[in-house]
Amino acid sequence: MAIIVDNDTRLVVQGLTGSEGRFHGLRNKAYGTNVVAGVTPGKGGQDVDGIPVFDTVAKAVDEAGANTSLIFVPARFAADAIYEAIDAGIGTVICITEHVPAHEMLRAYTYFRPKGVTMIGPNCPGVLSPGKANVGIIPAEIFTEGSVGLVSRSGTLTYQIGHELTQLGLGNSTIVGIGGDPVVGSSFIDVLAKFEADPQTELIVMVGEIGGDEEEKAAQYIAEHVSKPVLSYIAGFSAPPGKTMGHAGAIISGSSGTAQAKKEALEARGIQVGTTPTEVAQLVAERIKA
Amino acid sequence: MAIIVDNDTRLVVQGLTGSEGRFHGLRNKAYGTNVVAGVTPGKGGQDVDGIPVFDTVAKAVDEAGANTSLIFVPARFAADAIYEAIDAGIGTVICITEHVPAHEMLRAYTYFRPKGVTMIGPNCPGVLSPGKANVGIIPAEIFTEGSVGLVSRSGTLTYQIGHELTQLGLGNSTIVGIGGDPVVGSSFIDVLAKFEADPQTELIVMVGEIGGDEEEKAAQYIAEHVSKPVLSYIAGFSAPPGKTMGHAGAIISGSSGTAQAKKEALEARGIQVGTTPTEVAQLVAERIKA
Amino acid sequence: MDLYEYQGKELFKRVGIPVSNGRLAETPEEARTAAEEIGGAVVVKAQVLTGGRGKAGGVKLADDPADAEEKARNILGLDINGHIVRRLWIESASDIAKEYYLSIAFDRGAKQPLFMFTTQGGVEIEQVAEENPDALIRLHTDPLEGYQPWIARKLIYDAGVEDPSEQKQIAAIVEKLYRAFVEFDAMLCEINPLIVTPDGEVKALDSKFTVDDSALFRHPDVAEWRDTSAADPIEAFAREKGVTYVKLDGDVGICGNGAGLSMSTVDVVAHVGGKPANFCDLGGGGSAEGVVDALEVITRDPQVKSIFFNIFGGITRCDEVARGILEALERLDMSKYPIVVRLDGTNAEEGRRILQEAGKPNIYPEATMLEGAKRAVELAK
Amino acid sequence: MDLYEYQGKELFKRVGIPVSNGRLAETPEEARTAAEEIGGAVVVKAQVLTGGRGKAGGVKLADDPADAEEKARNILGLDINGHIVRRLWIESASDIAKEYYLSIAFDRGAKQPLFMFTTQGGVEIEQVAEENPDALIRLHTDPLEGYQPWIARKLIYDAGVEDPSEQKQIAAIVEKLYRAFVEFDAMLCEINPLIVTPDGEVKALDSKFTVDDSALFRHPDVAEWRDTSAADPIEAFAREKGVTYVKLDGDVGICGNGAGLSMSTVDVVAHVGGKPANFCDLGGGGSAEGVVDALEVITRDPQVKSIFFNIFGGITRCDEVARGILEALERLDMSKYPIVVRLDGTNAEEGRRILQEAGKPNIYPEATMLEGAKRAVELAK
Repeated sequence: MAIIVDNDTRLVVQGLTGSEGRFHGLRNKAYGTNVVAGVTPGKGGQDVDGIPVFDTVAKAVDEAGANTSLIFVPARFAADAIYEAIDAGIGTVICITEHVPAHEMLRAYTYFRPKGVTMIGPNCPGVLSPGKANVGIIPAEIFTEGSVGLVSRSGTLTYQIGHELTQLGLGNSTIVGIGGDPVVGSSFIDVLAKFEADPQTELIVMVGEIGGDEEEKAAQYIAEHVSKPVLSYIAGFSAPPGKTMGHAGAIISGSSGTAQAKKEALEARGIQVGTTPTEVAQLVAERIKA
Repeated sequence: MAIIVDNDTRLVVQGLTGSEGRFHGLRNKAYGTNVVAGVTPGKGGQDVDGIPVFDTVAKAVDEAGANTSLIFVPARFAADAIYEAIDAGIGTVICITEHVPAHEMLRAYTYFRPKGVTMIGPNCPGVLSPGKANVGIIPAEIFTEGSVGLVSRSGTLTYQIGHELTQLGLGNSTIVGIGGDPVVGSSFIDVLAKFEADPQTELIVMVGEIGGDEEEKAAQYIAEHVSKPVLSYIAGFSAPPGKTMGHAGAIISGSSGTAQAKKEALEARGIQVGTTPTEVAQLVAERIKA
Repeated sequence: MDLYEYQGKELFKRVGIPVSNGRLAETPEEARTAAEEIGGAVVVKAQVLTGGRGKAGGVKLADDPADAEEKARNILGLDINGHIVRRLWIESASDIAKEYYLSIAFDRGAKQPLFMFTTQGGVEIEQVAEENPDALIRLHTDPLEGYQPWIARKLIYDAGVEDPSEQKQIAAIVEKLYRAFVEFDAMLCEINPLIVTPDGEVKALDSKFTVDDSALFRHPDVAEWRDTSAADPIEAFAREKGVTYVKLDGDVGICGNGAGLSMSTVDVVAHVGGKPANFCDLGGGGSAEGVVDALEVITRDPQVKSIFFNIFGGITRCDEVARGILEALERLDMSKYPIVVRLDGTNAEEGRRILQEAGKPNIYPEATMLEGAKRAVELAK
Repeated sequence: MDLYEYQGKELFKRVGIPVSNGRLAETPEEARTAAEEIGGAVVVKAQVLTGGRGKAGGVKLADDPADAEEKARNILGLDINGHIVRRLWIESASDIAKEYYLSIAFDRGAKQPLFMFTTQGGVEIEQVAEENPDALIRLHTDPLEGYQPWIARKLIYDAGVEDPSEQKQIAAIVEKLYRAFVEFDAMLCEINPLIVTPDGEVKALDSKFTVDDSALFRHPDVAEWRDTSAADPIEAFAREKGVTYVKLDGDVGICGNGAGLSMSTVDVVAHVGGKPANFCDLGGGGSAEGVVDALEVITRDPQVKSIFFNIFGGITRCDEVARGILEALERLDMSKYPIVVRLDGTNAEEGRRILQEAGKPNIYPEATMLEGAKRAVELAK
């Protein structure tokens, strides 16, 4: 099983002929992901190491049977790429591109949301289901197959925690980096719901950070809808109020959105919050073995 | 039962203090419709013959419990009124206003359609469920309560057919004038689905006219999804190609959209098409008695 | 409201779609002056709201101003499918390497804008659709998503345009045409042909542009472009009077209230063997004054021999219609027309009483639509 | 990017929101000239990207140009919440009858624009939200529906604005503010106070405007308004170098890759009893050059005593980071800083080998994030 990407994934990479698209597209393929097509307008008919390139996503769907898209196009073309993928019938869209204008994402989000499309990102590391498929830039070698679902707003912090889990002999069902932008396609709640429904996932780790109120909303959702154990880690306890710490999403407004407030909201719902990435991994190990 | 409007209807009239809104709003009330509120910006706090007037639809929902809206505002404010009603949580919107710009309706339609709202019109006579509620400008005295569902793109033609039915002692479950504009909130198919699900309705009469392909699509829908008998009438057999016959919807483009093409599409699916309103009524009477 | 080629091109220019330099002319002399101002070879094009003007001799190349004057003289006054040529568009002649087709239509059926594009332009698009359907790229888009660059890319790549410069120019034109479609509330924006010159320049050589009548209040300048002279004189008069009227070819004048009932009345008259002279809709209101106006319009048609009033009162009150008919009998010369009147619905009894009391010999009351139609057909014989 | 009041008002003017006539001044003399040009009484307003300037003495009324000069002299150089006043906005003084509040925020939580309006303006909106929540009208709207007139009506009627002229003016301002919000890719547009003068004129007396950094490429003129002098000098330098850097108050310099891991590193350093000197994110790339830049930025802070590199290679390659550190040791004077380095992920072994072979005495490799943090804290003592 696993979620979002798996053995049924038939991937088209939008921007496959660009340097990043090519590098990660081929890495994803080397991992075993079924990369069926690339799209670069004007380069239809070419191929990248045997992966056929088309001018439009529609052609990649019609002729290569793509059902999942990985977007590597520059920020100012990202919204267009998302619309193109969705209107071509792609059901799962994963957008790595950072610095996508927030208003464009807001309109795109409002557009695709009622259509039941799964969108991850933008400004995210992608999705990895160890042993099945890797779609994005997550270094797959850190992770092993297993039963821990991992969802995070951050890239490298996810690797850190994954690494700590691997050190303790724990594997993952799927690792989902939802991205740190003001508007992302999937929230913690969206991903939690998928993990809850996934038989492979036995325990969920949610890695949050300061800014917004997604972790607080997730806490309530977990209490009401998630039967599997959930553990959490929050980054940004030492962040000064009003400062942006890299992610546009991490602006604190007033008292709400602080790491402390998020921790309290989670703990109030019985969700344990580790103090360091190392501690989170230890907590997971204890819970799994219990 | 009946469809769209009934004893559960709690009506707010947008534009109640205007001359048309007042005239028909009070007529609807006199018929027995539960008219709970009017809305006219700047006239909140006033009343029209005891019907309280509010500044916003949201207030009419909050304070008077309105669940259905009847729109009589001028064409250039109609789209705004539709959005206001839907965003205030109104589930059924009936818009009488004619000459609403087509592009505005197109955007509004695309907006509200995924929300599951029932919208009738614009440029329509409204909806009448005899003995229960009358919302719009249909002269209720022509009709009696009964088992024939009537759906039509035209106003007075509906009265004509209703009158013919009444002459033959046949009553109606609901009479729905869907309107003749290029974009209307509900198509024949939407209304047919409601009649099919309505226990009071035993037979359906569909009154179409030249232009568009709604009748053709309805024919197919009926063949696949409607178990109740359907009879039809189409206006415009004598219309010359390329001429507008009053309704903006009635422009023939090429051979498609002619009355003859619609008749053939319906008959091919086994749906009888009466040659005159009188004949349609007679066919209904025969079918009901059979 | 359908726009002339030159009006559509004016809107194209406003959004930045390339068109040829041109001038309007209504006389051969104006055509000569226009050709002088433009310089070089020009095309003299009949401005008519119908297709097929090329085959009808409505489009001619002229080498110089004198030639333009002569060609204009030949074209002005031509009858093209019933449309008399009164205006000419004189524009710089273009060399044509390729002819493409591009349009955006308001697709009522799909309730979405419909883009159509093909490299097989220059002929009627229906012909392409029939003979070479795979060459016609059709694309519905979401009005809330709005224009996105992938739309142009899909049209261009699916149609097989391969030249990068053409691709770029066409993509820009697709975006601008969509802007024109939305900004001017268009029901149709068509460029046929969209040409590529031997130099590789892409431009709109013709335009077909229909603006939503209901949105004209937002485009007062476009609304003023309406050419009442182009319409049938009776239809023009009807528009002036605010009466919805379409001329047909028969002898039974028809007046109903509401488009559906009026259409149905025309059908029933034909069904019982008559020849309808017109479609005429009193509309929702139906005041006495509106009835007088309608009768004035209907009786302008010399073919009319009898008149059938088929009224089902809803908002329209039958007593008001009856008064209007009597008023018309006094104000207009109606004595030669037998008038069959069928009244039902709101205040029908009062209306019938009014007519009966007036005792006019040429008024024939009938109880039903069918009987009224039969009587009117009879009286037209 | 946060805009100064005068910049936000420039955008207000562009969409037609009424503001007072004003001039920018950076010296007392310029303030006098501005007051002369404006005429009459003026207000001298400190331009700082922080709240509470009124209480801090940053806003003063001046009766005449001489007075304006004096007030400017008093205000320039003031420290308001750590922001030094370097610019003044001199504008025509307004008589105030009422103070309202209006804003549109990009609500990330709801993923919708959020309109807020109250007649209790002129104070911090948080205060209204707390003390008089019913007076604060909040309205989320759908970005695809866009602006519709009912939005303004709901705000106005729910807030209890009763004067028809005020209603009309405010409705127009709400529509224009939404246009500004969308056109300029705003994360926040706030007017506080939105005043009504004794003559009944409604206008924006202040502005708070934040533009999405990711959309600045679409607004090159706005992007140029960025005032690098306002930032902390080290942060300004970091921006110049393209390094994501936030100054904190401690002595352990921190450098991670990726915002989440960097933040977590700051937390862990604090958790083990240290005081982080900064947040510094190498970002996704992490070239050797980027590492040198980051170290140059970090060492500009005189409080820094030790540095902790915490790298988990994904796209970032650890060997590249190691090379960058060695490069920095050569190019910068780094001898006084102990540098703790923890490398994991892509090419980590190679990175560790490079550092080991270099044999630099002030480089301390550590195997884990936690151990690295502890060591860095120790070394800062």
